[in-house]
Amino acid sequence: MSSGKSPVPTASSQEEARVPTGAGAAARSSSLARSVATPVALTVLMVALGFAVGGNTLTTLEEVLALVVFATATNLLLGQAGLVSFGQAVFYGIGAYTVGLGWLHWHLSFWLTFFLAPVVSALVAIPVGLVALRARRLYFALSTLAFSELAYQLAESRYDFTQGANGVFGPFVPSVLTDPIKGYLFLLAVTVVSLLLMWKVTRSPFGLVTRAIRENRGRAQALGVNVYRHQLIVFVVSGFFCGLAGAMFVVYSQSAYPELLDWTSSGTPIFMAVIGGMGTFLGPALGAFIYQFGHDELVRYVSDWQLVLGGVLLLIVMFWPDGVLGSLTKVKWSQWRNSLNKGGSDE
Amino acid sequence: MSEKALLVATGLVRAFGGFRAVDEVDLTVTEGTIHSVIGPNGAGKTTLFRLLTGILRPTSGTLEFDGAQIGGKPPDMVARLGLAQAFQTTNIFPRMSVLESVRAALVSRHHRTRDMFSWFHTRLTGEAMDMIDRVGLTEFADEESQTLSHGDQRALEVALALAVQPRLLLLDEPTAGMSPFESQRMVSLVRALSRDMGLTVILSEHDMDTVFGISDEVTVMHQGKVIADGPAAEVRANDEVMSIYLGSEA
Amino acid sequence: MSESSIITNLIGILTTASTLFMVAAGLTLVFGALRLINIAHGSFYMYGAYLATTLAARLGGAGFWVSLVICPLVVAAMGVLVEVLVLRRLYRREHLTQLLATFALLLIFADIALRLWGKSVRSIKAPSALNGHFQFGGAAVPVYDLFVIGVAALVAIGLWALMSRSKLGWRVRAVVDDPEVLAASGTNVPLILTGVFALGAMLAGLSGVVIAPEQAVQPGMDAEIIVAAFIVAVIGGLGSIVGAAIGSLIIGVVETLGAVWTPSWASTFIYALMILVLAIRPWGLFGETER
Amino acid sequence: MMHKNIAIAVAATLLLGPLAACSSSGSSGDGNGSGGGSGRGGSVTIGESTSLSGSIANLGQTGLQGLQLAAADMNASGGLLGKKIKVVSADDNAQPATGASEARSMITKNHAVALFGPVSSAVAAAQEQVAAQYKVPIFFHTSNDVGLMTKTFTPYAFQDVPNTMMEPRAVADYLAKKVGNKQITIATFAPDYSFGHDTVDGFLQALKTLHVNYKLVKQEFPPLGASNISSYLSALVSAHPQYVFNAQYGGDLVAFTKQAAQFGFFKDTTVIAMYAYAPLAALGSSAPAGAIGFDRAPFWEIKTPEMTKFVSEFKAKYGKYPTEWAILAYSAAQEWAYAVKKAGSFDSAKVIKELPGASVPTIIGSMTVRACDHQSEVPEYVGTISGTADPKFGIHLYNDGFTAPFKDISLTCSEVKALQK
Repeated sequence: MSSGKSPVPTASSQEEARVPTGAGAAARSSSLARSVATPVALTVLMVALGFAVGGNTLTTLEEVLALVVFATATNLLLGQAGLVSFGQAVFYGIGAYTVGLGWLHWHLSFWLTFFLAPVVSALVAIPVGLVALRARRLYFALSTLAFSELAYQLAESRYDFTQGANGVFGPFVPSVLTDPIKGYLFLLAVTVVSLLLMWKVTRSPFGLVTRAIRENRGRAQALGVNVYRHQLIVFVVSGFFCGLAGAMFVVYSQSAYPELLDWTSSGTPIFMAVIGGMGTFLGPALGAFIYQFGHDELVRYVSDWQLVLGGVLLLIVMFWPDGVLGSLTKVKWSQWRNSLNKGGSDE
Repeated sequence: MSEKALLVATGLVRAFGGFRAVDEVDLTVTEGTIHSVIGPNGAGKTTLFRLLTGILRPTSGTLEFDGAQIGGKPPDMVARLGLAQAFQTTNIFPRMSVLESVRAALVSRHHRTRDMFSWFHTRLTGEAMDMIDRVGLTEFADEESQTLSHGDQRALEVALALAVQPRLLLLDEPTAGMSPFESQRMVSLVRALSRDMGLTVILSEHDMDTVFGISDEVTVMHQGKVIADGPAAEVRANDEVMSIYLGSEA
Repeated sequence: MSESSIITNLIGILTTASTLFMVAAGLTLVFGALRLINIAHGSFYMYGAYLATTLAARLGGAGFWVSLVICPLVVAAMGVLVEVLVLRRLYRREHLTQLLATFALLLIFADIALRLWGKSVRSIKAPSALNGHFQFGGAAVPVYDLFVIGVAALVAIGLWALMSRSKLGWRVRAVVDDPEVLAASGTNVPLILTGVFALGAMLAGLSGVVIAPEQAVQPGMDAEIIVAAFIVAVIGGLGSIVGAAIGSLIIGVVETLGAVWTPSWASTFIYALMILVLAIRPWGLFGETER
Repeated sequence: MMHKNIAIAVAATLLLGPLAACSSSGSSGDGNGSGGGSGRGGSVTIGESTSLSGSIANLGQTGLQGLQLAAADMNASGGLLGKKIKVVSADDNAQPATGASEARSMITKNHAVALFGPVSSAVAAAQEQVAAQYKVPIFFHTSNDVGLMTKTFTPYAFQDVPNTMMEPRAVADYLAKKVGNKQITIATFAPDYSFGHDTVDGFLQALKTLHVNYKLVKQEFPPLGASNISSYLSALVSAHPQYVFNAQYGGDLVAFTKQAAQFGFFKDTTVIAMYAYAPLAALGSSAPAGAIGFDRAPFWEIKTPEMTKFVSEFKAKYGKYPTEWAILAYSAAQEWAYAVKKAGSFDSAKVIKELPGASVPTIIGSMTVRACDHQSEVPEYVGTISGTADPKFGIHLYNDGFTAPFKDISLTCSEVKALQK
């Protein structure tokens, strides 16, 4: 969960400091301790937070954790691969439905379906990616949007299988997890493991090449990279974690329903990434917190919530494109460079 | 110098609608040589290069690289066979550092692009810095590529091409838009690459001094066709070429 | 199928296609010149319809005809504001930024509409000249459907003439292909962009007015139409007016025949169709490959 | 150092978000709304999270108005057990997760002692679980899925609206009386989601039960909220049915009616649909005379003095006549208030004990709460739309209105028990 992009004023990792999506800081022994410290500190903080807040906030935090994984997984495409997908809700919804329908039709155990969910989503991501990735940019975005709407319509109209718009509700979450604090700690553990895995994926040879494709698709291809296959793998990995996020959502909601698959649901993690900063690893996670708590308060106290949400979103995309975490790191970086320059002139 | 033909094009045609940008081109590039393709704008050099690297598919004709058919194969496969290109228009990874860019190219060469769970790329620093040293960008290794000067970006292009360990390197107008000083540096770089690494180089170029200064062989294209072909000295001595084309250019 | 049901379904196909075309044409026109997808296009459509209900309530019988002229102009003015205040700053940004910005505008316009017109269903009456139906081949043919089809045909012809037969059309295409040449020829490029965007908005507003007598004017119609318009524009190929026309006809045929033969699957067909088209031609039927 | 800065920023946000959310709830976080009202400055809170945006906003909005008017009326007559009633509301955006989270925070933060239902059945199902979890009663006055009181029944849930079984059954009764033994051709037209399919299935099932001699010639399921139904409509028109059972409502039904009228469809075909106050008002003089309408609570058919008073009050306050959603929300509030008075307390456990079997006086008449499923024994209203506008209300109302009594149209308690598992 360390953000490898964060500028660190040490000679050994200058490279990471200078490049927004630099890689490999943690590999160097000098920064190893720090890269362990950040996730540990954040995890401890989140555990403490779980015990500090009351019942209702704890439940909201459960939903936020699912969204943290959802937004981070979506940002694998958005921030890392430069692919705008309006179809990630397909995998989020399928994750949730795997748990719900597994219980409804086949009485599968929750634990089985919980870990099956990401696998099912990843399997679905293969054909979806094969088709959608043939298209580029806007067409890719709109093609994934069509998949989202198709999945939504199917879930709503195939009501014999899915129970239609009413969704799947039932006592399929084990009672140990319906206890707020235990459920929260379980989801926190899943979140930490998922984020570490995704972080590793972004800081790997694979992640490096993914960014190279984002930066210049044709050049990457000329270097011998099979771009289509590479993007398909990113798409499937993202689908896997979106599916896991969907299964996590079930622990919170104890239900699965068609709106989870809708393209507007696909938009939610994109908002979160934009708010938090899609050029950073932890930005989308931070965005999930801000968006969900902000949204919750907004709809409760403001009747014109769409107006406020739209206004805030508009201001962010127009004037604050780096998002919260993105701007934060940028500001600090320039300050540091200034101080470095001064230091240099003294010598 | 061996006499083995590394790249052989026979009757290569690329048509756009009715227009034949490359028209029945035959080209043989001998291993270890520096081979220039020259011609005025619109002669079909860039299209020819795009055919060689697989970005375009030939309309007809065959293309053989080291005995393997490569006509119509996608660019990534062509690259994997050992044919790399540095592009005419600056074609780099703008928001990645020089070191990172070269590492990414090395990851591709080592067939580790699908490796998600190792730190392999960080172990490539030494190898990457060798490439960067070779093209003279050592002091900029940590700079974001888009902040480099034009000449340095072209040098980075070459470093990227070198990183995939090619046997044949295509350089499309490597000195275009460069200051005389930068051009001079590029020329020595190309020469050094050929000499030290035994690399075969195909380059297209406008500047005649550059061409005849470093080339072993020269092919002259005009309106999609090859009008002259042979050792540099011979082509230079060819009155027809000099008068109808080179003369007008100079 | 009997003769009368063939006629009835043919009218169904053409009416569906006409409604979709009028909205999708504006969307695709804007994309052609500005290279951006305007999600708030659905808001312009909704405002056209809402404004018509307001005017009709004030003016009674003639209200519809007045609305047909006035409302698209008001909506076009909205379009100018949006282009000048928001979009103009975003042309150089990524597609995602533009999508999110116009989505934000959709949300904002939706709430303003709730404020202005409330949440209940509104409707206006078709003018008496367009009311009713006549018998043809044993089938009842609604006059209003013919009116909708006629307006769409006029829009199609007008756009075609504008884009391929006028200097303006050349300029609009040059905005994308060769902006330097255009600027050098003394054309005011920002003005062209504003004009095209306003024209797109006007078309959306016009479709809103045209559908208002046959449909319920209510919250949510903005988001509903935009997804349908996307599908049409993408199938046809973004930026292509011909593509939008063909795309909307295809949707009309698929939806109508789906409704006749397999009603329980009809609503999923159009999405499956869009995916199929993009799988075969990733840039749509008449679109250009993206560079 | 940089890492630290970011970690601190992240940490601060992580902490501030939830803690800020927490602190707004004050010191008490007992999570059990039942005690919330008793000791606090003379007021209690009730909550309604419902759809206030999108195409079903009108249903949510007028329902909420009914509830707010009920609270205002109670407050005007001295409140409930001496306490003023405060209504909190929120837009669920028809999203179950949003609706559930709003319900939860209404209970834990606003200390709502009772919840009133949303529009969407899926949101209702989600809120039903939340209400049971926090042991707070919830009254459904708009969503009418029969599953809420059977499959997912909880003792804290009450349904004050004819459910998805009752409505089509009532219409089938009316139709059976009208057509006798004649053979008829029927088509169905319903929004493509569970409610539409369930209602159509329920209607056809009821026709079979009543031995109506019918032939099904067409079934269409256009998408919910579709602005363009020409395709589906032309498929329907070309099937030439004598009767069409239409399960659309609100704006969708208005659009259907206007487009079908252009075909002259209403001349030869009798359309049966939820022609309640809102669509009739929107249609105005375009209302289809001779079509059969059904309505959960048409104010003009309910001739009690309480209703008359309510209607004029509602008109005075909101400038419009009340929809069935408003009327049933008002009566649901009356049901809750009755139980509170009987129990002499806002305590959930006591309140929910008072209701099963009780007969509650409401604006729609005396309403008995059935013990086995907490379904209020409400009737469904059916009628043929008049050819002339009512002089008083200015819209086309029902001729030969028919009130289908609860016992004729509902599931029996033993059927319910079987479904409740």
